[in-house]
Amino acid sequence: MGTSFGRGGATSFQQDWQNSDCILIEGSNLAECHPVGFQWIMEAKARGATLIHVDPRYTRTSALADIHVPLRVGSDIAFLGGIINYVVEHEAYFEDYVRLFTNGPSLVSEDFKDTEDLGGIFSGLDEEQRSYDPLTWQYEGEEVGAASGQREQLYEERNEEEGGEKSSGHRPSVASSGRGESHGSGGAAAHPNAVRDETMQHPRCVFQIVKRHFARYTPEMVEQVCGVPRDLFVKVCQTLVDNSGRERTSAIAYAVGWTQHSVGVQYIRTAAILQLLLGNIGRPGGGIMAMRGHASIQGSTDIPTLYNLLPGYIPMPHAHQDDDLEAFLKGVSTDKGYWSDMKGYLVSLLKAWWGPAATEENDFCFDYLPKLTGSHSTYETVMAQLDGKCKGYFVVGENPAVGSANAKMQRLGMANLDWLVVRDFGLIESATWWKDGPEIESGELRTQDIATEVFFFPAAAHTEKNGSFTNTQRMLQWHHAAVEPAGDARSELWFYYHLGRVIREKLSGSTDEMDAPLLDLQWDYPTEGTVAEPSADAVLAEINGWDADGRPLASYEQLNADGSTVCGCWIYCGVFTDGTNQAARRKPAREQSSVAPEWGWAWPANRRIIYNRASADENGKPWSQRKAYVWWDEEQSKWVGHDVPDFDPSKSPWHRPPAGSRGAEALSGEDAFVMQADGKAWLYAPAGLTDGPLPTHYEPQDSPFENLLYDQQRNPVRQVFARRHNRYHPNPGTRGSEAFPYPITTYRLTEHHTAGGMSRWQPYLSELQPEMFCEVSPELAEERELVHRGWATIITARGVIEARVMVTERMAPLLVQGRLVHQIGLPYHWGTNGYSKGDSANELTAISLDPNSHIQEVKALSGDIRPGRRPRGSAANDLVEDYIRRAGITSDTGMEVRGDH
Amino acid sequence: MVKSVCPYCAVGCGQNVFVKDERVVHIEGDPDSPVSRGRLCPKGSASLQLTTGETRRLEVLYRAPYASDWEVIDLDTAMDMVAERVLRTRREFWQWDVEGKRVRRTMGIASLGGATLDNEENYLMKKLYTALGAIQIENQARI
Amino acid sequence: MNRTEVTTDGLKGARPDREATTGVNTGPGTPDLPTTARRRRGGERPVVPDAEFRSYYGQAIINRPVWESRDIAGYLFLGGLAGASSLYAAVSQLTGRRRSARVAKVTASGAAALSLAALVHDLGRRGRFLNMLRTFKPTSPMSVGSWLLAAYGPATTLAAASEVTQLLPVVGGLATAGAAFLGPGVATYTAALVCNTAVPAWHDGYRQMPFVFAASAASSAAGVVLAASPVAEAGPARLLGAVSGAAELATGEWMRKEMGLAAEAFDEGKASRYHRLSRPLLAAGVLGAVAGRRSRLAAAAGGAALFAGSALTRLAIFHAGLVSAADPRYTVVPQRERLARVGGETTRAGERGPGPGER
Amino acid sequence: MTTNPFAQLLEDADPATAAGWTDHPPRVGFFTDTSVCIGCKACEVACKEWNHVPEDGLRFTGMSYDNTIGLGADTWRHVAFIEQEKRIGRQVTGAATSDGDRGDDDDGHAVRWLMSSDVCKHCTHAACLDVCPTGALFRTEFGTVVVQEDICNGCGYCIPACPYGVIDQRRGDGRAWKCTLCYDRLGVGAEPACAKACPTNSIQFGVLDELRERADRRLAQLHDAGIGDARLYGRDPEDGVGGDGAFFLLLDEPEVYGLPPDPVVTTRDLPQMWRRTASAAVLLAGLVGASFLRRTR
Repeated sequence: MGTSFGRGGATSFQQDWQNSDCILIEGSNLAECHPVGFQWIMEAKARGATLIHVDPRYTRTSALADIHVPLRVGSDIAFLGGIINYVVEHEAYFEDYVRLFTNGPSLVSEDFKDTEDLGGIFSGLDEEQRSYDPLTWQYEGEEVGAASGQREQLYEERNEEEGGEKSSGHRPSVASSGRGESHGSGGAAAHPNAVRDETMQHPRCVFQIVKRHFARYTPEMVEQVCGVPRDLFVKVCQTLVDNSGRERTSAIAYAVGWTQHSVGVQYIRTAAILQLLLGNIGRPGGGIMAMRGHASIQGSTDIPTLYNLLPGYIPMPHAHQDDDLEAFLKGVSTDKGYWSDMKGYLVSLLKAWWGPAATEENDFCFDYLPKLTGSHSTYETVMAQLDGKCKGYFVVGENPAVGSANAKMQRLGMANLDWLVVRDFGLIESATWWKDGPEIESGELRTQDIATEVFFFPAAAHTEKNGSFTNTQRMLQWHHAAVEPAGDARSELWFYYHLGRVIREKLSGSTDEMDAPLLDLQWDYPTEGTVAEPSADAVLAEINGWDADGRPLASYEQLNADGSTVCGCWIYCGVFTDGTNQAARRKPAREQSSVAPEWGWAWPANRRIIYNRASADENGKPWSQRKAYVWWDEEQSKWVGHDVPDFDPSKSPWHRPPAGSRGAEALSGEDAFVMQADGKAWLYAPAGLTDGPLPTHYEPQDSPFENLLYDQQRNPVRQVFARRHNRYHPNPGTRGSEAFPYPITTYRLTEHHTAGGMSRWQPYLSELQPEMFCEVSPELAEERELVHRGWATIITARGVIEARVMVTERMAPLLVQGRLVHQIGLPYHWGTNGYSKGDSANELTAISLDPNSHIQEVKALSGDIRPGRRPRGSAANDLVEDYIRRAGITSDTGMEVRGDH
Repeated sequence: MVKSVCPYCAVGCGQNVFVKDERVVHIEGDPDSPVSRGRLCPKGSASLQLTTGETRRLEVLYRAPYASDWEVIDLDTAMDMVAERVLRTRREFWQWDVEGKRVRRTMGIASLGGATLDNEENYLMKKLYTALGAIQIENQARI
Repeated sequence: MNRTEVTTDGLKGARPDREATTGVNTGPGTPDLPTTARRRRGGERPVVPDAEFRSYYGQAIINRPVWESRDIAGYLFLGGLAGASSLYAAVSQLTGRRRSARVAKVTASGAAALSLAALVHDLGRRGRFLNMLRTFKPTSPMSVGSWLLAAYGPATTLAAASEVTQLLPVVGGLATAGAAFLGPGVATYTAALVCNTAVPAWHDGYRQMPFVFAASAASSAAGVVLAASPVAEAGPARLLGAVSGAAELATGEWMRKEMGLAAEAFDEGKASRYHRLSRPLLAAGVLGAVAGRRSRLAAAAGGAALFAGSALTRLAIFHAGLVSAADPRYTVVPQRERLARVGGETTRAGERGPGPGER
Repeated sequence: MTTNPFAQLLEDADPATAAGWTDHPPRVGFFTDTSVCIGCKACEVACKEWNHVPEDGLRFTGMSYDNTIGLGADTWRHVAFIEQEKRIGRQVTGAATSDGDRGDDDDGHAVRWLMSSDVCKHCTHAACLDVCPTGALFRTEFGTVVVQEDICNGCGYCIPACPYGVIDQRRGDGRAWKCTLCYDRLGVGAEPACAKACPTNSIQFGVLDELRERADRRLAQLHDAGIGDARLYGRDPEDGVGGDGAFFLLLDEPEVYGLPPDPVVTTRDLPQMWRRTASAAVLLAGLVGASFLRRTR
């Protein structure tokens, strides 16, 4: 999302579905995982909209869908690519929209080679480093920075260009894993005459490249790869096309069904391209909704407890040759678009953290920021724990022993720690693995040999602390503390504030340079109540920021680069406008418009549909009277509409920036995507993604099928780890590949919540879904003698679990590449603790990551299934070893970069 | 009655939390919310049991190295012990630079979790961890 | 196509979400979809059973009665025994048969006492057994029965007491008359009680059940007298035993014939065991009663057989009810047939749909 | 409040009036439109949370996604799941292979998943109410049927009397329990917990007459849209129980959902039972008397 449009968040809001003519849900099981959000889809259905659900299983969402398309797991790009092919071939795209708002007309440099030319890979692949060099993907004649994602890709080039004597040579600067990170990226000065062919006929213009790229994704190919009958596929395409254009809009909703793949980010890129071609972004009833699974996942990426981001999607600096603030900003900010004010945002952040200590002279304490050397995602951390290089671990409101991929490695990693702090409501599996984990049962670990000190802190519930969640539509909502937490239960706010206080007390007086960042830290928040809970309002006020004389800021445009303003997170600037907590606004829905702007606060600047400038044409008139959202009002000469315009309100549609202007001024009246370096939505991503400017179908890491579209079997730059407990399955067609014949997908149920920490301890929820089960088709049950309500054992190269058997017609076998394939469905909520117990599906999953987001591939793997319960104790591991031997798996199975099948 | 938001998924349903003499007695949907219009899913409806059920632990537990079971310790002692360990491990794994490039960080401490927490909590965590030099900070956004 | 319009001056054409339809707006015409993978090899498969047309996974439609077989089937028998015995006792006393009157009175009061104990024991909240007398509801046979027992209990106890202690003969006589007057009611109201439920094997036999209960009460009372009083006085008991034993058999068969499908419940599980045992015993009882004229032993045996046969009849009826409650077939099939007869509309409130008995 | 119950049987006056409430609010109830139910079970949990109904056992039933089996003392709302090889309207279900309209297409396979939230029917003529000897079960001013837990002595008579198998005895507690249509919430003008929580408004609470009109309109809408299976269940005041206070729109035969196809309140046949019982009593008396007539030696 960030790379295509400029911001990493849903483009619309759930209530907007009521205006959709057609809703495509794929990679999400909305009715089960977001039931209350589904009411808005019911509103659309009540008004005549068509609901399409594409999912390997027939779920409760499919039960309410008008069209359900069962799909082979891991083949979504082939499916969406096929729709793009259909849209382009039948010239059903919204041509004016594409020309106006996307980089369709922009020309790409000659030295870009597409997957068509290189048999499945792009130009610039460095096989030894397992990464791409995006230099060859650039537009013709200029380097363009990405608004998000890997923004440091052209760091050296850019600094070298600008008198790069400072950065000597082009030595590979950091460790091989995550090499993609090391490149810098940045905005090029947006030459007014950026080469564009408005007719979009030029062979090297983005639109033609997209057309050629998806030419091979024909309906017949879709039938072969995805197992979707050709006529049904055409029906889906035609339905989407009929419901797009000036008069109608279609919406797409996805969730981890798309993200949790080794090509996850590219899934979303394909959907972005499709929605841009159909002209659905920024318009009422259109957009792409990312349905997040946790109360504040969007919040935890906006204000990220993530390794690669600072608050507001400012990238964490990488380690470069003697870098400083200027070099960093040159490397990552863009010349055009709001990202060009990066300095203002970053400096305000550094002032918020180190206050008076951050001065012009010391680069506002830029040096205090630790620097990255590649990817440090949670799975790299587990490897570091296993290698003894990471000894302390905080697990806060998460349950990796059940929720993370390859649960065994998670627990073995934790067994290698010096100390572990777990904060949760109850004794989850991640807190008690040393006492009753599967490894204790199998004898791999013995409690008395485990040296890890484990602290368990009871956590406060949402009703016992003040704070804000950011929901899936970028809306901050404040929840008030109803009562004080009982016993020693405390909120994380309390825990980290007091931990910081104790640490600073222990270091007071230290002159060691190492402790300077801690001692200079602005850490004095007012505390209240009998438990000395720090004031969440004060923290939100700091996030919102204030100006030189302490007045709360109202918008990120007010942020200065001279250190006079303070702001914890620039995209949240405005949440405390005129001193009131906007997130706590509760104006009832019936007293305001359907957009309901006065309930809570949405970032950026309380816009509910972002990029809404695109809902009006080149003259500022809505594309059609029935889909009007934001339009140009000639008398008031400003943008008006149902929502806060995602555009400079006073900039007319005909405005053309003077040559050489920078930043926001450089945006023309037609640049609806104000965060992008060229103000346009990216069909083609010249930078920002490590695995290619255009989405390409690759088979999942573990797949029983060969990639029919290209010779390249898997994503060449996926992140893989050759480890003893992380073996991958052999390529299809090779010796031993028949050991794991069945595709498996994991998913959630309405009644439980992710790793079960907040649902398996509740009797009311556990009785609704009491035991771990697997869903199989009647044919598979017959083939493997599985007994309905009996037990089954499921095996992969990583582990073995048992599950009750649910034989159901809803798991339709599919005809893929000429053979009948039976898919297995596994919910992943269960674990060894809690009121309702069971085996965890994540014992089976491998760690193979998407190179951009480092998310694990648990939605598409392969495995074997047999009747009966699994062996106990060490016999379970023996069974896995036996399978590994029979499949001829070695340490480099499935590790290849370039590899046909 | 206090206005709140459901802690489970990201739809962000409004919740009304009813309190009677210092105890949460009932939680139901907030009809004013434009997103949820007073409705809840099974998990949201079980929020009362989540927050007041007897499966909630209320005391701090500590497991000594090689110990076979928990022991209860008081909160402040635990806080002090954790602070000690953070400083010890931070120092033990401190790196000023890698391959000649300044990094100023510790690779010894990692953190996982954040998507179920408030924005303010995520903010303090990122602020403190960054000041400590810890960079292996992750949450469910990536799981 | 969504009928809503997001026009410059606001939202138009909204409709409430409850009017959503599925499988209606399925896009441009449903093309002929090619036959695909789903060649199902025939034969039954252990799948989430295609919902059997007739029931929800074979689950019962009505909830299983919670009455304990020991308590309530026992009470059906004891109630009948007490009622009939009181009657017999009164007539015996009138006709000067002192010994059998005494036996009958003692039997009646003993049975009544045991009945009360069984009823209270079966209650979920025993402490509140007096709540039975909070109100009088003719729509509840149990309410009517409670009041009946409230009157009958003391009467039969008093009658027996005065009989045994020979004190207050006048009061005793009155009590005996009272008990006799209430006896038949006590013996037969229990039929209305069990029939006034949704349990097929009970409800569908309501036209005949009272007579079965009456006969069964008489045969059990006769059985006791036959067994416990001298042959000389036992003339009427012999006659009563023979007639009521036969009547119990006949009315039982008549009920099952008229009952429709629910009768099959008598051939399943415990019901069938009790049912198969009760009939020969009753027959033996009748023969014993007839042969009792000559030998005291035959009379005693006949009496015991009648007594046991009657008890088993009650148990058979009770367990047939449980069987018919557990299997949805017994509820669905007759109701479907009734619907078919009435032309698919549910039975009108006014007109009484033809009873299951009336084919 | 013991008006003549037989009168109640005959005229179909408003049940609350028949029960003796003079000026009472209009009768309220539920209309559950199962065609928009997404089977999320929010109603089951919301009901349990408001009424503190205990959890009753963890067992994997294999009955599709239904692991709470049926209504009872500890399940006042129960969501049924029925997987069928049939199509709903013209729904396209991918693996579907047959063309043409719904119907038992033998050469191919369509899938549909019926979901329905079941509840006490609060019948106009309630068998449980009629047979309750202690008067614990009573008709509220809202026309609903509620158990007074301080009176019920657990006699268990209502359980076999209910034609729908709703009410049951709670193990360990001994008393009978069932949905009270949130009588306490109605008292303060709030809607029942399940209706409030239902995300897709499948459970609709309101004045019963209005709900019945709305249901008729909905049925017509569905039939026009080609969903012929749709039918109303318990809406007709003339049916065997005088119409339900909580009625349904189903998409298949009632018994497929575990509901009786033609429930009739047993009290309907009670007058005849009493007549038959009386005649049996007289016969018994006659029989015993007659056995003394013959002069015996």
